[in-house]
Amino acid sequence: MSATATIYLLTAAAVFGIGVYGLLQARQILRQLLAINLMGGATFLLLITLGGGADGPPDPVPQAMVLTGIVIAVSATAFALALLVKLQDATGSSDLDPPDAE
Amino acid sequence: MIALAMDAIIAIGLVWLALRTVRGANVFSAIIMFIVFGLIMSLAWARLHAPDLALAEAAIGAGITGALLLVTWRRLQVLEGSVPQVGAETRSLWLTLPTGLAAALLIAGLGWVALSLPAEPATAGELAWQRLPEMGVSNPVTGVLLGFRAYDTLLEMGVLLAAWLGAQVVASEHRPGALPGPAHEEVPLVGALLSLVVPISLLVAVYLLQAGGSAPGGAFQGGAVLAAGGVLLCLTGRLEAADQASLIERVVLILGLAVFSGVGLVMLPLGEPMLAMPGVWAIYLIETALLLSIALTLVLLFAAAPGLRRRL
Amino acid sequence: MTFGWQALPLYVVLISVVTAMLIFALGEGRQHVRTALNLGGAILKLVLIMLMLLAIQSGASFEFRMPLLPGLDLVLHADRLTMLFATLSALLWLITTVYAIGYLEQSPNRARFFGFFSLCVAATMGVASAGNLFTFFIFYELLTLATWPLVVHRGTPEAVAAGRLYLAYTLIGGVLLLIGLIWLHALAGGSDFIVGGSLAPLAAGNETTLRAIFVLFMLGFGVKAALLPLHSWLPRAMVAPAPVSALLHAVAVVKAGAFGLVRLVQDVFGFDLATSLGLTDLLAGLAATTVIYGSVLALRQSDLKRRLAFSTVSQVSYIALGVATGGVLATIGGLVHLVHQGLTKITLFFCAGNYAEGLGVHSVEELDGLGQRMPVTSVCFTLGAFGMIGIPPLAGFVTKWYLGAGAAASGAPWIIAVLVASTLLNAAYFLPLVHRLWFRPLPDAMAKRELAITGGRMQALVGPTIVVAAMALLAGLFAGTPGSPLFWVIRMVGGEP
Amino acid sequence: MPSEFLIGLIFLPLLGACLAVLPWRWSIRLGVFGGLASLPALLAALTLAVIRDGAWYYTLGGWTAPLGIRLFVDPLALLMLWMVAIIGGVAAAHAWHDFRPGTPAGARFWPLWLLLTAAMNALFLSADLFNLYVCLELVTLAAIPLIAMAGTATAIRAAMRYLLLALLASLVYLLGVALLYNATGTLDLYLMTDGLAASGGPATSLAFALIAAGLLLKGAVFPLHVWLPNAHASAPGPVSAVLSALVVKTAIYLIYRIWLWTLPAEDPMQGAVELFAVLGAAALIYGGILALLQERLKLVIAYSTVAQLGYLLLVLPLASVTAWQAASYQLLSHGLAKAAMFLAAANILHAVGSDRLADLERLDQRTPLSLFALALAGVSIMGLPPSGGFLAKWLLLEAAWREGRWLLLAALVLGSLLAAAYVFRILAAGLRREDPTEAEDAEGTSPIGRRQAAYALLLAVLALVAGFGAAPILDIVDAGIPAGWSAP
Repeated sequence: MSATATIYLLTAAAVFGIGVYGLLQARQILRQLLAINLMGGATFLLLITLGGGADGPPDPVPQAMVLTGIVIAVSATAFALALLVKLQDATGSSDLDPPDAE
Repeated sequence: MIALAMDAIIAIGLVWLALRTVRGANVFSAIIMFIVFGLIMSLAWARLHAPDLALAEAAIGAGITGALLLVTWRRLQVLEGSVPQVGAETRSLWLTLPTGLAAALLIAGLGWVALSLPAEPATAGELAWQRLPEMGVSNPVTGVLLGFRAYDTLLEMGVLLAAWLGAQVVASEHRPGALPGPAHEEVPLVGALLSLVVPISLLVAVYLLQAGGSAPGGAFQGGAVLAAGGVLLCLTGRLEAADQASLIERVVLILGLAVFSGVGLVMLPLGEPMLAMPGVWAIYLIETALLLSIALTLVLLFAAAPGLRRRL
Repeated sequence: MTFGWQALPLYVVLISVVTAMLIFALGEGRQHVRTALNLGGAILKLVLIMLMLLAIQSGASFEFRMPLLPGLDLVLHADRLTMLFATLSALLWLITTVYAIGYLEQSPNRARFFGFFSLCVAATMGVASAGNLFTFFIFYELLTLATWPLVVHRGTPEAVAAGRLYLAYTLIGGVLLLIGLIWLHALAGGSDFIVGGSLAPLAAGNETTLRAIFVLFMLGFGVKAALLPLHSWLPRAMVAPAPVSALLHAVAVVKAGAFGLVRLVQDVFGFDLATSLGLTDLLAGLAATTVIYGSVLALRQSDLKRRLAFSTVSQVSYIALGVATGGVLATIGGLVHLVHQGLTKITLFFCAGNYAEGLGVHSVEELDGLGQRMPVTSVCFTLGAFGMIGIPPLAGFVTKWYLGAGAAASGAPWIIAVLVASTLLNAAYFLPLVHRLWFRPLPDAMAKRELAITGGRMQALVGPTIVVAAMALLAGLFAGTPGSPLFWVIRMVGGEP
Repeated sequence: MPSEFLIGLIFLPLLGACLAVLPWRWSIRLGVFGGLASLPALLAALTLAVIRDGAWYYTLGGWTAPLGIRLFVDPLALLMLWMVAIIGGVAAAHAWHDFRPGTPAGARFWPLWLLLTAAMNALFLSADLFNLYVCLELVTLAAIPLIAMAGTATAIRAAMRYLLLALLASLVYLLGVALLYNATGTLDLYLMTDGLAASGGPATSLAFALIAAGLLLKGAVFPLHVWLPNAHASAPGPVSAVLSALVVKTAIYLIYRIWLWTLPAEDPMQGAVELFAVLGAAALIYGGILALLQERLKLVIAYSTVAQLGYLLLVLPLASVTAWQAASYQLLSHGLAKAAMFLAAANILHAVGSDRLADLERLDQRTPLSLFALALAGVSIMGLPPSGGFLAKWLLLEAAWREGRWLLLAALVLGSLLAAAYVFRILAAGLRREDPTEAEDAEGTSPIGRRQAAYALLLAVLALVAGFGAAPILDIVDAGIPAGWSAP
């Protein structure tokens, strides 16, 4: 296990943890989306770090997976943001737990 | 040693930026921190011998996602009217902090165990290197994306299409603050700058596309760069939202999926399996179609519009 | 799986299902087509059953078998017990249909009513011809489902509440049956009904298990058979229209429960095994308690239909009592009561329906002097009441005679005591009614009240009443003649007429 | 040529979606018919091939696994594909009326519907863990906009909640995939088993735990079901039908796949099936009680889904032929019945203008066919005979009895009594009439209403017929029993 791998592994773990914390902590959906994206980034980082990116010839399979994952993440985020605008427009609130539950 | 120091700086930067993102004083600064996080992340990818990812992260993860986040923030502000959301409403720390810590420890522990395993090269990765020559491209990531695991990429285009379709479903009739007005036109330099930047983005996109075969790059990075050009045109009011997607736009939106599936299906009557590539030309053909679809989809998602037209 | 003439029991079931589907499809309008369908289906079914009867006389056998699950078949067959119950219900279905057509002339939702009515009869036929417990269970539950819409037919809050109670009892009963069935299946596999029981070879070492299974089944069937303490849904279900009450009490639901108890004792466990496990004593005790308890409660009812309902609670348990007493004579008594009680009780319910429809009479007090206003109905009612009490030579007497003789033969004199007590109670709650009908003066208000039913509708209500009353009368009068229910049952049980 | 049929199942709806994006009415029609109506024929051919040759793999692009991606078709996959074809097809026919091609709503609806169909077919056929991630995301991102099409604030809010949790679930799943790839060097579901047997350890066990967590969240398994009721209840009728009958089943299907095929028999994570069973039993009770407490018809049906999913998890520790048959039959009959209920509820909502139970009196006159469909489907949901649901419940009870799992048995019994309670509560609400002498309404059902009701009725009747057609279906399903379950 190389030092580089260790560093990035710890980074991935820390960022994922921060993402979880942020997701639970935030009330605004936009912040929750940011947190989910952070967690996604951490997951990708873990995938590449484990895929031997840190030492020796990199494994192209995880790299391709992460590339696919990035595009999926931006797609999902884009849709989520559009939905968020609609939510604000339709309910006047960008909060999932409005006090006036129907 | 210097390299290691760099890694350490990147790592600390990432963690700090992530923290700033979730603890940012307001949403806007959180978004900015997230964008910077994406940029630093692309440095990390470069350090991890993943230049394709570095490009993709910079263009898509930081660039396009950042633009989407900012424009959405703007739209929300328009909708909220003059009462901005004050500060970060947050929940109690008692549960969230330990959960986050536990998650971090879990990942660290898991990764630690995984890394401690005897370093055996992954079977699939080994095979990818071995059989790359059969693909006719030398960039192994492109080989995987358009060859060995082309099916993933194809379905991923479906995801992108679904995102646009979904955005259409939830688009509000009156498109609150869809795009800024043409106010920027008054700034004299904008026009000149645009006439420089947009062709460059096209050029870079085409370069990335053709380079993808042998060097870092490919349809996704190229598409994102091209989309960035489109986003600029939207922002400066050169393009405006149309009520309907034109036929050409619709064709371009499905081009990636249709061409990819079409090429895959073409080989079936010849006795080849589905998604067998008839040659390197087919890879470039597909990549071109993907690039166009990706670029247009991302621009339309940014504009939150069914279609675009030139502002007259 | 053959669909030839051996599958006749299947077609007998399907006739009613198809009738139901056609009626549903037809919708609310087109009354004449519906009537034609109803009567056509009922007559066709009766004809098929007659054919089966004849064929069975000449030694033919009928069976339809279809695998539903690995090791579990849907079996429809026709043994003598099947034919007894099937003939009774087919005949009474026809008559009740005529009655119901008259009864519901002007009320809404007739399509739904007759659809579920047919479905209910289909389920009853399925229960009658089921060749194993699994099949029995399927139709038994179908019966629950098909009768619920009839119980809540009026849609009033009382009807919905009665429906809820009915479901609570029957569905929990169904679950008990299901558990028993699963248990038995794990123990014995999916075995068919066999005269004399199929479980005897398994008895050694499994006594406790078998006892538990028997109790589960007894409770499951007991709900529909209104055994104490599972009977309280029955009086509440009286909110349903009179033809439904008639059907529930005389033909379908209550009888299906009683029939299940007969099958359980005779064809699943076998009387000998059930007795050696002490189970028949349990059943007999429960049935006897129900007989007395139902009669006592009937005494206290001032609503006519509720009084009849508690009478049913009491009378149906005769069937279980007879079967549980065992021996040829008592068994004959129990089985023949399946028919006798059906004919007699349907007469009484038809009469109650006539009073309610004709003069708006619901309570016992209002019966005063009605013998003058509605003489035919009142004669029929009187016959039915006498039959229930067991006045010789009416049908009820025949039943009680055989039950009593059987009890004496089996050395269970306490059962005779129960019979005597029950007869006295029967008399105590029926004779006052008869007295009111014929010997009390007609109040002025009632004398002035117009008869709400006239003309063709009158015939449609009174006609069937006369027919069932006559059948009840004849079943008793000619009990010793070949072709009578008694004669039939005697041949079935294997005794000498 | 069965492999072409396999390809067609994924690519015909996918290309249909492309066609449906184009602006012409004919292109949408062609896309829908080509993408949906062709599926039963393809499946019939495929089924014959599977009966003849057994399960088989298809290597995409000629790149053999572990390098490439394989498709795998076996009886379980066939069952799910048939459900997509039949239930999805009937729901699409029902949706045709509200989302006509040529209308703005139709133009938005059909591409997403076809993408969803393609995604589910791809998911049921995929043999690759990462490809499954892509499929899951495609299912999610195609399904959620369809919920949002309802346009109400509740629907938008439910869609948002669903989306956030689905994204989280996918990430957790992906995390597990990353660890498994690292440990085994392959992503193939079936090649992975050997690698796991050799190099499995606490890390891979935890990887499976992460995958399970993601799937349980996506599958709305109690207590992770919070997103489901509002999402399923507020979507347009045909969408609700497909969400409850098919989309949540994708996650359950993957749990089956991974636990019964990929995970080695001796792996300690096999113990998780006990946890699944506990969750299933809890879902059965909790969902049943909550369904009983709802005041709106569609919410009752949605909570019923939460409950009925419990059956599918409860079966996992029973590991026998009977349990396998029970699981398969429950998948099938719940799908048919639940879709029928949602379609019928949509008709009722349309006719009455409300789906509050308090507003549903005299439904037997206002929407007789839909009420009838609701009742028939309800029979299957309650597990009463004669219906597919009854056979499934019987098999479940039998399997639980054989294994001596008394607590599971008690949960099953309690769950089905609760189901009976909430189904009859709906029906009683529909039969209620305040004034029994009230004259009949002249208000007949329009031809369109009758046709919409017929679709609901068709599925309900199929659920009922399933109560008699088990033998041939179970024959096919038996051939696909997972290895560990076939031992007597």
